[in-house]
Amino acid sequence: IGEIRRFIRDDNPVKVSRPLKELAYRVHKTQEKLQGSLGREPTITEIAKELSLAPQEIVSALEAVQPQVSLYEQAFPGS
Amino acid sequence: MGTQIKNQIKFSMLSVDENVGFARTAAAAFAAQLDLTLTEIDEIKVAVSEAVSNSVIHGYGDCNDKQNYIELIMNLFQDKLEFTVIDYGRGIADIKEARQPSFSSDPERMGLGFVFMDSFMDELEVISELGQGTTVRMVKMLVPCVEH
Amino acid sequence: MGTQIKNQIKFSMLSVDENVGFARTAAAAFAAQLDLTLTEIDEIKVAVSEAVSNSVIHGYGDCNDKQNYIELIMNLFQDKLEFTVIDYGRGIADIKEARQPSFSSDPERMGLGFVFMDSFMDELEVISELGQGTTVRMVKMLVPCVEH
Ligand SMILES: Nc1ncnc2c1ncn2[C@@H]1O[C@H](COP(=O)(O)OP(=O)(O)O)[C@@H](O)[C@H]1O
Ligand SMILES: Nc1ncnc2c1ncn2[C@@H]1O[C@H](COP(=O)(O)OP(=O)(O)O)[C@@H](O)[C@H]1O
Ligand SMILES: [Mg+2]
Ligand SMILES: [Mg+2]
Repeated sequence: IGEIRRFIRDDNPVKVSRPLKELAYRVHKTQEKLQGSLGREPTITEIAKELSLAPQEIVSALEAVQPQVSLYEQAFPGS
Repeated sequence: MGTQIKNQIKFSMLSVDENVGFARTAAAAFAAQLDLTLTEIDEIKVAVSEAVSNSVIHGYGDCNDKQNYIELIMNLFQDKLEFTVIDYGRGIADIKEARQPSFSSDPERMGLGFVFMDSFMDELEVISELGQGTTVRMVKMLVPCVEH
Repeated sequence: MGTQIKNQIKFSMLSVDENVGFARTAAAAFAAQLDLTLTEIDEIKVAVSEAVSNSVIHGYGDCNDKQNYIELIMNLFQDKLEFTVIDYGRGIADIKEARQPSFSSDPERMGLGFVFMDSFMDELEVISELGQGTTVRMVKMLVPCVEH
């Protein structure tokens, strides 16, 4: 199985498991950076390309750290 | 050409709390095939999970029969994304009233679900019949690539 | 008790490349309701996406009819997670041969899909009939909580 793991890693860096929290953090950092350079909100494809990831991996990372905020907090942040 | 389906995924899931989160991820994962911003994807996630949680909470509410199913149909057309959430639960007596901001049949709740769906999506259609169930269809229009 | 379904999500998706990634995310999202390690979730993602990509590539292969559907059924039982991938494509002539490491009907491919499914999951069942389609059922056993 070690053999197989290595194969997966070599073959496709997208599949390497990273701590999702760190990945979600990098997604947000990249979003901010691109926002600055593009002067508009980047798309998920642009963020994915910048991080050499598949858009699906970005979805997974953001979902994994999705805080269980109530809708009230989402609607009225800071209140 | 705008009416030709480019991709379709249909789900049927048990009406349990866990699947609200699942539907949210599924909607985001489906939307990720398009060149949307994270904000747009977030809006879709919220709208779809509000509709699914309404089916779990209000549609099947007190029936603790675990065999209640909710359907989620996701369609991609040339110019839009369409999400349809269907339950076969108790239905809505007065749809117009239900869609009012702050209206909830449950005093503990905020009554903002339909408001979110309405403001985050470009189209919202609610069809319901008492005792038969509810269908919520939501559309997000896609901006042509040239604008990016 | 082990045979009682605790959660179920069934879906049907068009056989297009984009949906391999979608199925992978969906499998991970379904598994996320359990207290699994990232490695275990990765293994499930790889196994499910290998099965779905086989259906897209080999099952429906050259038929460029976009109306080919693949079904994915995800079941949660007390003691296991079960994923079943179904296509109605060309089928496999010799299942035993197909499951051999490095066997591929396509010289360009690695022939490791079934090896991954086999080693990452605790059970793998392949049912297929030529011209009728293929069903791949995979089970991941859940370690009882006390062991965590
Ligand atoms: N699927 C449904 N089945 C039955 N009733 C529903 C459904 N969805 C919404 N409703 C009704 O519409 C009302 C408003 O819904 P919503 O705006 O989401 O607010 P909330 O969920 O906070 O009550 C609900 O309180 C409920 O009475
Ligand atoms: N769903 C399917 N329909 C038809 N043939 C299949 C299917 N899945 C697998 N096969 C056959 O089994 C072989 C081995 O599959 P796999 O181990 O995944 O290797 P690979 O996909 O790299 O060829 C394939 O080359 C193909 O001939
Ligand atoms: Mg609601
Ligand atoms: Mg394969």
